[in-house]
Amino acid sequence: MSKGARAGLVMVAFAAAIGIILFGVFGYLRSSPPVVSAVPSATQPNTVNVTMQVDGAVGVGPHPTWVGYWIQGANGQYKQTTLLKVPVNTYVHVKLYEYDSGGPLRNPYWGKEIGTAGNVIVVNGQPVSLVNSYAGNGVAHNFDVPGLGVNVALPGVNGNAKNFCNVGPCNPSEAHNLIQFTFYSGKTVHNYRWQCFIPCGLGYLTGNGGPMQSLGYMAGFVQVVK
Amino acid sequence: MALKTSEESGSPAAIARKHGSRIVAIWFILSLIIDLVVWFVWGPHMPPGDMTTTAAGQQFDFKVLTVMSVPVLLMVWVYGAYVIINFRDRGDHADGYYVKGNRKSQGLWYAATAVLVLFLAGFGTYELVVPAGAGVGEGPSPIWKPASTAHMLQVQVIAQQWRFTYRWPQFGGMETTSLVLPVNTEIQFNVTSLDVIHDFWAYQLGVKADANPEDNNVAYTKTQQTGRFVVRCDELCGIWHGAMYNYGNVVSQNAFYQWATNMEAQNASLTKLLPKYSTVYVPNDNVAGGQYFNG
Amino acid sequence: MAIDMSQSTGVGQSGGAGGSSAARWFARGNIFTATLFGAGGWFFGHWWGNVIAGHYTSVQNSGTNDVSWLLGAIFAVVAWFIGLGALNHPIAKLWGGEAPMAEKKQKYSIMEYFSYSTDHKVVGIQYLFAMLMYFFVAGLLALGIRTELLSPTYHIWGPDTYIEIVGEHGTMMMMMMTSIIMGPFGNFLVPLMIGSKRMAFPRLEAASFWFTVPAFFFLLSALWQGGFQSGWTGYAPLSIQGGVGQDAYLFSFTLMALSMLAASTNMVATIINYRAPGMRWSRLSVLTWGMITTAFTMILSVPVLIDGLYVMGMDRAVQTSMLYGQHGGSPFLWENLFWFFGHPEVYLLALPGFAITTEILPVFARKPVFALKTSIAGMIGVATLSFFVWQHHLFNSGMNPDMRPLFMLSTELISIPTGFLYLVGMGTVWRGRLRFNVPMLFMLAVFFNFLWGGITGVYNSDVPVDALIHGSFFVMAHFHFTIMGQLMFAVFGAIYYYTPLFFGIKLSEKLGKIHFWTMFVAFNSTFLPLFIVGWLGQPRRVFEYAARLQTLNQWVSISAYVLGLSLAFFVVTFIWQLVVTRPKSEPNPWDSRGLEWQVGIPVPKDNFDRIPVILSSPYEYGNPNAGPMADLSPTVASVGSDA
Amino acid sequence: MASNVDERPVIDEEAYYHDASLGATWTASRTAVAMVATLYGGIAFAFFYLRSLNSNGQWNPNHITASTIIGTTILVLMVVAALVNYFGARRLRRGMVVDWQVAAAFTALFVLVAGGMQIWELTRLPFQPSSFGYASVFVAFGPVNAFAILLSAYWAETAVMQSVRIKKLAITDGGLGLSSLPVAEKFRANVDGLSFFLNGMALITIVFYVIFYVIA
Repeated sequence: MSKGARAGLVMVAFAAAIGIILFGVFGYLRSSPPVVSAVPSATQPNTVNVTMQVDGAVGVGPHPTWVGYWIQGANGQYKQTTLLKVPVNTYVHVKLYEYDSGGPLRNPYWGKEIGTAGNVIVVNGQPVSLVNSYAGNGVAHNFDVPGLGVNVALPGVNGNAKNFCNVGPCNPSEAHNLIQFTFYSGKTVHNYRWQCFIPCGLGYLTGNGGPMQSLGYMAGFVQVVK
Repeated sequence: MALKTSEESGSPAAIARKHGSRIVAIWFILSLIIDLVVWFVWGPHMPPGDMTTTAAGQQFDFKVLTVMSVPVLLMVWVYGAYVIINFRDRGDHADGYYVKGNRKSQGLWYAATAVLVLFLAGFGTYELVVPAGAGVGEGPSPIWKPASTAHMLQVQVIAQQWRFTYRWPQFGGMETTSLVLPVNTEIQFNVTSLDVIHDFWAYQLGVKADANPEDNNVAYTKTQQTGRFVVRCDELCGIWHGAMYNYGNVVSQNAFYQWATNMEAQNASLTKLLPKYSTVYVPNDNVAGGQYFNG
Repeated sequence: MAIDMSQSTGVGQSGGAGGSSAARWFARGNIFTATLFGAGGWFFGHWWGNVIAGHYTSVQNSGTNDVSWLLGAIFAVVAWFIGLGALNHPIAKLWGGEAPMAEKKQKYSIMEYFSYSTDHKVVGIQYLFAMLMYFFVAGLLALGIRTELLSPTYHIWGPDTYIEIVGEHGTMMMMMMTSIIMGPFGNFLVPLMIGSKRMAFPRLEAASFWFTVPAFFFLLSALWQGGFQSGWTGYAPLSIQGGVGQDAYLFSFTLMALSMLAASTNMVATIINYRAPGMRWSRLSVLTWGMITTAFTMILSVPVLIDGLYVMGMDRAVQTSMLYGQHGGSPFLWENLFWFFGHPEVYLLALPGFAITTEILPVFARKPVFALKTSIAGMIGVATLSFFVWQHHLFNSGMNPDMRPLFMLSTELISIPTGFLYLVGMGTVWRGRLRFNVPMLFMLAVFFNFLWGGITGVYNSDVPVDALIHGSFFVMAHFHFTIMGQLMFAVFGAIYYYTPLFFGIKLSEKLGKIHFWTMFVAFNSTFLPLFIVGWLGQPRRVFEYAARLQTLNQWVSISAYVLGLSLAFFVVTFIWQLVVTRPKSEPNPWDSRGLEWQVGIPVPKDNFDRIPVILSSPYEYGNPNAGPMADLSPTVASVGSDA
Repeated sequence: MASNVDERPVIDEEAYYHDASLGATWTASRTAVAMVATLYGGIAFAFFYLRSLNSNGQWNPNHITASTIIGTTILVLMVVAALVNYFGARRLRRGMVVDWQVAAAFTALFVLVAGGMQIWELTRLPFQPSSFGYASVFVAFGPVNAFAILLSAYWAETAVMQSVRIKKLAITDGGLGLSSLPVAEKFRANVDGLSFFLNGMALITIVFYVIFYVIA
């Protein structure tokens, strides 16, 4: 091979290597669930409204057996994501449709509602400040944002209900709890992580693998921005 | 090829003495200056500070090791720089001075390193045993305990994916997310985990202990100053390992007592739901719908 | 040089007559047939695993099946070796036959490098490129880590992706480092250094290389299967909790372990039995000593790693419960098994680095190795003590606290034999005539870098101080200084030093110096601040850290980019000189006495025309009475007999 | 130091590398035993470690072991195989090649059956893998043991086949057992390595019999 040909070959190889690296970074590693920005309230300043739902088994996407959150975007469409963007110094009114059955917590401490307005949440119209996950329908999931001092235990749906939702996004004709609460987004711009405490990663040791450790399912961020 | 020897005159011993005395002089002066600076200027400001006895102990040990390391570091550097400057190829592509060993310098080296190492091991052992384990987790049945265990505050650290909570057996077995400690108090941390291995690292307290599932890991310390400290998870535990931290405070004994009794009353209804206080919690997976812990 | 070089030029031109019946590359096993077979094996095993375990409740709930993944991988590797033709020989032996071994050639077609070659020089070069591939891919992942750490909170990667990248970086580097000296330099140089025409077990040697290739791809594949959350240390129960990415971790690490065992068996048998006449143990080169010490250490520690990974695989796939509590297991079991391998491992990364440093240093100092026996005693001492220190990784774990003073002592004792290597290095340069060629610069940098790593190692071994720095960036900086600062600098020095022998080209001194200085400065500027970062309380493997540490972290990240650029500069200039400009080298460009340099360039196909007779040590620089190291044509009385 | 030209041996390369390869076989068989012993050692460590921890009293609460009958059969087969091979190898050194062949064939057969038994035992365990500590460790031990035993069977079988194939080469030189032909010496080195490995395996089998069936 001539010197020129060899030089050409090497340059093609370098270009290919760079291409593969860029593809790996942007085509795979940088992929993440969509971010949903909260909708500012039309009537009150410094408040935003967020509508979410939690499904027992999302039924779509690469992991149909995993549990996961959906957040309603500005156009009313639910997106399968756990990335929520809210403004700083704002009261976030959350309306959450909970479609999953419940169970006991690993640590019953997390049955306490902490950090919401009045340290209560409203479940189907009734105020609740503490959920005993060993009794009744148990706790289905948690919405726990340590950085904002928020822990919301979401009571489960009766496990014997007939019309369980299996494929997300679910609609309110199926068995659910409607849960409402308000939390304050704080004064600091930061990405606050949130997680769940119910061992809902079924099939994984201690129920904490799979969806519990994946963005877009049971792990996410509340992105507090200016 | 040319096989000229070094053109320096004199016996090898004399040459060695000439170069050696220069190297030793530079090394000694530099070591002395830097060690004094390390000990007196830098030392008192070394992390992790002296909020507790164990933190102060770690600070002291770090200082001692640094003072001992400086001469070693400088020995290699001064020697290396001297050699690079003086014993370089002078363009004649000659070979160096033919020597394959030196009984005296080798013997000195062996002796010096052995003494240094044995001293360090002895010092480390002393500093581990005397301050009751130096703030390190000692497993379920610690062998190095503080002299007096009366009035010791018991704090249980429960790690789980991915938060720490704290239980207070002396306050009705209540559980909190915040860690508040009284000043001038012996504290016993009982560290355990509900799932995977975590590590309880209270940085300014100088306490570090792995949180093992179904096992208790005890660490002691004694607070001696008030202030804020950070608790971080120090063993990889999954997606939120990096975010598994919280802050705590060492406060006056009165303030602590007030806080604790307040909390106890506030959390009374919640405490009733908790399992009985125990040093380890064994998950019970015979319960349908998930796993939870019972004492 | 007194040695007549003319002997080597004429030999090996036409090994087995041009028209030999050797099959053409596409009919012989090679990487393409192997990949084809491997893919078939994967699909078969994966299908079978789904048949076996598809109905398990845990599989149905989680949607992932460890059994089918592992079976797929096992079948893929077996089929891969069938595709390479590696199993022809073992199968032929079943009826007493023997598959023929390919003739060595002076010059191979490029396809030889993609085939199951039994020529140790080919294997050496295969290893060199494969290990550099590992190194640079894992290095890119390191830049990914540093990019996330530019900001004290989550911003570039998701936290799950971040942990995947961290684990992938660590595991890939650790796997690679075990073989980066023994693979390329050991395989290529040991027969040359001991005066042998061949290796003891060429097939084992070839197998050792071909394990590393599927290991690389399986490990990388973890990234698009959810990765493994447990880092390279794979602590249970976290590693039992993870998804199939964890299977990729344990499987590829096992492949690498098998590779190490194959390589070290061959190495031990070769060095013990194939030394040329007159090659007494006292005349053995330091690199060879390093190789045999490392090989013995591997033989006695790597099977334990295989046990550990196997136990993890069983817990994940077969539902045994050895590594988690409820059913009679314990996570401590993994910590013990892993570190019982893991600690000898980090020394068997360091030993070859020191061996190669001590090998190259005298050439450029123009002096014999100072206290050669001490150097060898140091290596053996490190290797022996390394089996007795593993619990120093577990000072905070709560297990066996009463043993801590003992492990503190054994760990600190290991700094005595490590110190020997400094004694040797410092004695060797004393009154030398130092030539500052690129390889020499790298060797001097090894001593500079390892000093940081070694001294901070004493901090880590001291239990009270370890309470402060365990699991923090301090430890991370410590082992980057010992592994990257020592081993990788030694490797790059060795690459510059041995390219004339490997490829017949001499890399540009000017470009080499640019590479060296940028790499040296950027490396120290990256990792020295990390000691402070860790000391100030930043744990390892976090994507979120205290805001007050941001400036330091940004400094480190930017230095890391410079380091990355420096390495990229190396890749570009190395490949460019290797493929395009090809600056030809003289036969012995460094005036080395070493036997490996006396055979001429390129190395003849059988290394030596005749079995050489070794006459003296390879390090007799500056001895006016020293004869050549070896008589390369022993029946001809052509060399001086004065030695 | 070989300083004088006259003292230098004229090196017979073939003989030199022949000797080296005999040495390499010796080294490799010893290394193989070391590796296998370390591999088993890790499992023994797991056994004793978990047994001494006895987490949650779950090491072996009901003192159940895997089938002692099968375990004993494996033990007997492995020990007998090593003995048969030992006496066979002794006869080989006295030139009785056929005796060795018969002995080695039986060795291979015994070992093969032992490996088969080990696999069979795994299919009829009185417990689930996750039942308790002992159960887990045994389930992990079984495949390793079967693999190592089958590897020994493979080695024995290939040695027999090799002897069948090369027997006539040495027929005029006193037979494979006595011949000084390189091919015969190589063969004998292989047999020696095999014997060492089989002895090692027999020893390991005894130790692990005690571990898994006696002290449980």
